[in-house]
Amino acid sequence: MTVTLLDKANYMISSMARLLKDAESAFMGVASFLPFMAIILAKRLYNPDLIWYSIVGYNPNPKHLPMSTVHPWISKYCDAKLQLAELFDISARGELDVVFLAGAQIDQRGYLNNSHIYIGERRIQLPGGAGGALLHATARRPIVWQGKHDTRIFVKEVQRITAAGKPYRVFSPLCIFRFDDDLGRLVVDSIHPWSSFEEVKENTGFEVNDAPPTPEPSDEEIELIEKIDPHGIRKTVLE
Amino acid sequence: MTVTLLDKANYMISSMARLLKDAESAFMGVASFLPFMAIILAKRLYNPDLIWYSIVGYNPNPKHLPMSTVHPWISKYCDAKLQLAELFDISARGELDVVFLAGAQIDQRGYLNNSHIYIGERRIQLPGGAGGALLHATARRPIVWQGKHDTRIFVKEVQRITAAGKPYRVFSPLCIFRFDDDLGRLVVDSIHPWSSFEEVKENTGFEVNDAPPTPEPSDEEIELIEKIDPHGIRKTVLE
Amino acid sequence: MKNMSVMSLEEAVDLIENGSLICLSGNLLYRIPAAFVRELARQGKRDLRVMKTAGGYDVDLLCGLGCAKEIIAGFVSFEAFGLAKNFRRAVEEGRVKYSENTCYSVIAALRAAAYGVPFMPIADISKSYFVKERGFKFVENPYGGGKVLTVPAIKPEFAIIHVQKADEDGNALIYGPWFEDVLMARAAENIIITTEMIVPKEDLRRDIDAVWIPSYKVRAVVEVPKGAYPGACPPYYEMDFEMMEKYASLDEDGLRKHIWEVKP
Amino acid sequence: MKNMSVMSLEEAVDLIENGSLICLSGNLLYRIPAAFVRELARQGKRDLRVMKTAGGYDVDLLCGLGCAKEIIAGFVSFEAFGLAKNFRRAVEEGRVKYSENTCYSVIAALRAAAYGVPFMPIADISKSYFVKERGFKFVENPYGGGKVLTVPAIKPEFAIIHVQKADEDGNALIYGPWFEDVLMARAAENIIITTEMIVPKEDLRRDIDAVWIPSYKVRAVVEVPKGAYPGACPPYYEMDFEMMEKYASLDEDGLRKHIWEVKP
Repeated sequence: MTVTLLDKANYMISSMARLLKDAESAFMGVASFLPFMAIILAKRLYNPDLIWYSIVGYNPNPKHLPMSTVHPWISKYCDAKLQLAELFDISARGELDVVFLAGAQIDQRGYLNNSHIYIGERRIQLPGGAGGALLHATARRPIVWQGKHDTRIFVKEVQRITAAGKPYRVFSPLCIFRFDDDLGRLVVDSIHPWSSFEEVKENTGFEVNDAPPTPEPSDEEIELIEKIDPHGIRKTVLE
Repeated sequence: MTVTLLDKANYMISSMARLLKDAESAFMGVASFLPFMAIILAKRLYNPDLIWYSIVGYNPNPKHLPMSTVHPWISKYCDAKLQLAELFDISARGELDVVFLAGAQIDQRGYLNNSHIYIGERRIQLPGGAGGALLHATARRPIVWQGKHDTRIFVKEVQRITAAGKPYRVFSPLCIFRFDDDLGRLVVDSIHPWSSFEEVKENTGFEVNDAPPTPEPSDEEIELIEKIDPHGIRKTVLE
Repeated sequence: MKNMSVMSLEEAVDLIENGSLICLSGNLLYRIPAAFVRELARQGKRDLRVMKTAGGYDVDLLCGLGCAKEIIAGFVSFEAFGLAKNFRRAVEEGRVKYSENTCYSVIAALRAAAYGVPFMPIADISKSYFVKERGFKFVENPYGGGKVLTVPAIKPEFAIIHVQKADEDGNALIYGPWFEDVLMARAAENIIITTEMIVPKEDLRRDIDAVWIPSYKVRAVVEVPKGAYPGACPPYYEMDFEMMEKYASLDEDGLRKHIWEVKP
Repeated sequence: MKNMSVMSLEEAVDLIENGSLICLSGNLLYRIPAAFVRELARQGKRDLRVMKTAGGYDVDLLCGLGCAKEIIAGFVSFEAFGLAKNFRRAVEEGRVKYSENTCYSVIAALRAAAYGVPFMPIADISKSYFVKERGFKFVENPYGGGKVLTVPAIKPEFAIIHVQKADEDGNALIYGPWFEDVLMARAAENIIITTEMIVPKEDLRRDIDAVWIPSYKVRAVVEVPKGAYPGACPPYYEMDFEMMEKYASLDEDGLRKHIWEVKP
């Protein structure tokens, strides 16, 4: 099986989109190509009533994946104005359903570090968690994603807690985790077909379990994905 | 000397307007014909840079006195949008200079009652003080006005404090008070020429002093007043 | 949750249960949800708690016809047309509780609800008698500098907002002053939009800079031309001052007739 | 107080003293006051404290050229163009203090300043490490129900806001998303407007629904066409992705050239 980065992105996007079938609303932050694709996919195929809160406006209807999530033309196709402050209020009120969050470091509790990491004595400065601290703590179903999977990223305990919350799912290029309430930590929900339990285990800093393969994207999904992102920008977030 | 209600209104408007010569900004509430006229007069004759915060927008430029201070056409001539909430914030931040406030009952401390009064056992319900409680307490120079002057209105101590603050001036159809910091209470600053110390004394529920006559409005002022309010709506607030 | 749709005024009013806490759009005679308020009265709603910074016709009518049990406001009056007689009488006779505020504290209570926090710090207005009556409390400023007055959140069950244009989903546009309407929309649990006209999404989008009420909490969109009458809804129509003069002189029987004569 | 006027970019930047706390409009590469920021660097301003929810080119440039001593933000990055290298290096080497927040707490701090209150209650994000580092404190909810987290007010000395249109007094219009700009305008002590074009009052008024920055705190209005470049300022121009790719690869010498090559 030859699996390209585009194939991997498609699997992740498809699985994210299907999680949105019963979602009331979704928000994604900046630089989030995969969630951006997943939301469009979900709205077109599964859940036309899904409310999309965007940084540039309410319920945008973009035709293509832009190079920037604040690209001017996204706001042209919004149903109403929306300020970031109001989106945060929505989440603080407990009214935000799904939020997509990126994590530079993700631990078994589902906590995220986007602040800084120490390699030995050296401090590596990260950009900061943007809205994550609030959204992870208050949205109903945070979905975390990462374009890379290794033991420096998936750790037992993050060095700094930028955002604490209970993820609904965690997406990586190797597998999908879900939060197990009984165990109080992440467990593997599915492993992508190009990976294996061994590979996940080797690259994860906490205990993992075996799990069934991630379902493949449908032809319909792939077709739509290609249409929204004909130039394959989506793959640039994966390693 | 035959003095009409229009003459009285003109004296009050002229004196109010002259107080605004060095004012940075002014706000007036609803149903405030005299302050409305005074602000227009001041902007046209004395202080073109005076900032007028209005309920319907920022820096309106109405040509005539409307029947309602939220009349739709006022907002058409504003320089920018402004919400009432923001006006309150401006005052809460200490950035509002002059505010015009009406008082159903006014006491010698300059406190206002717009809530309710008791006549014997009977409670008379008033409309409430609108924004007065905040504005009186936080604007730099509150100017209070009343269209009537008797001992039920000008009292030693209001029955209910709706708004507490230190007035810069208090206007009535008989006289103008100012707040004396040494005495810690209102003193008469000028007496309108159609009235007298005796009349003010008789109709005021607290100690009053004699004072010079209120200066008369200029021809220029009267001309402009007539132009802004050709139908004499302004007199309807006076008794 | 998602039970919004275009419906009739009767159906929309039917969503309001007796005893609900509602807040009303506009200010005095400007963009008030007058048709909705008349229908509330026609359906004989009771025990409503009504919130607004500055009420007039709308609040007075609900007081006069026994629909309201509490008014949370800073001001209730007819401005140039004198005092709101029915409101006044209802409060004096104890049929309606006037939870007097200042407009600023109504706004603070809505802000707290909109932000999902239990209270809002405000400027010190504690010499005003109603601060104690309303139970506003001080907290110690945790950053030093003494005590800070606060207002507890008030979360209306419904915001009833009359607008110039909305789409079928309930995204709504306001031309001219907002008053507290956009804040109410953020604070309330549910929104009912009455609109001069329902327009296609594409049309609304052309005016996107005026579209500040997103659809996500909107439970009903009702097309009601002249829905603010006798109030104004610019640029379409001004206040009807004659009708207001007439209204101001109505007795209770007259009031009862008024809500059936002026339709919707 | 009233010292506002139309002036040159050089004169407007001259109003900013070393060590000032400033906040910057826009988000990432959208409607950023880029020309103003370059002029800050050309004039060699020092020790600036810079506040923004999500910074990019603007914050990075001020860090790279030694103008900033503190960044108060929730996120600093180039999005698709990778990390903000100069910001990162300056923080790692201790030349710049990154007062990390979450965008939400930056907004709360601005809200408190805008409302003239010392702090704002917020949702409980206290598990995030920076809450302690920033000194955010709990207060007891005076209405019961336990403790509530708060954020102290931060009042910027200047908000630098790039807009599409303004009049000579500084009333300013924003087309498209506001981000935190209108809030910044409320919170800051002073405003400097850089604008794609200065238009007559009458023209601005025709678009009144987009005019949300009133002039009263505006100290300077500067006409700077392409003032957001290499960021976007719709509907007039998009981001220049090529320039950003080039910028992302500049060393310090290149950066120093960049601010003189890209004018204003």
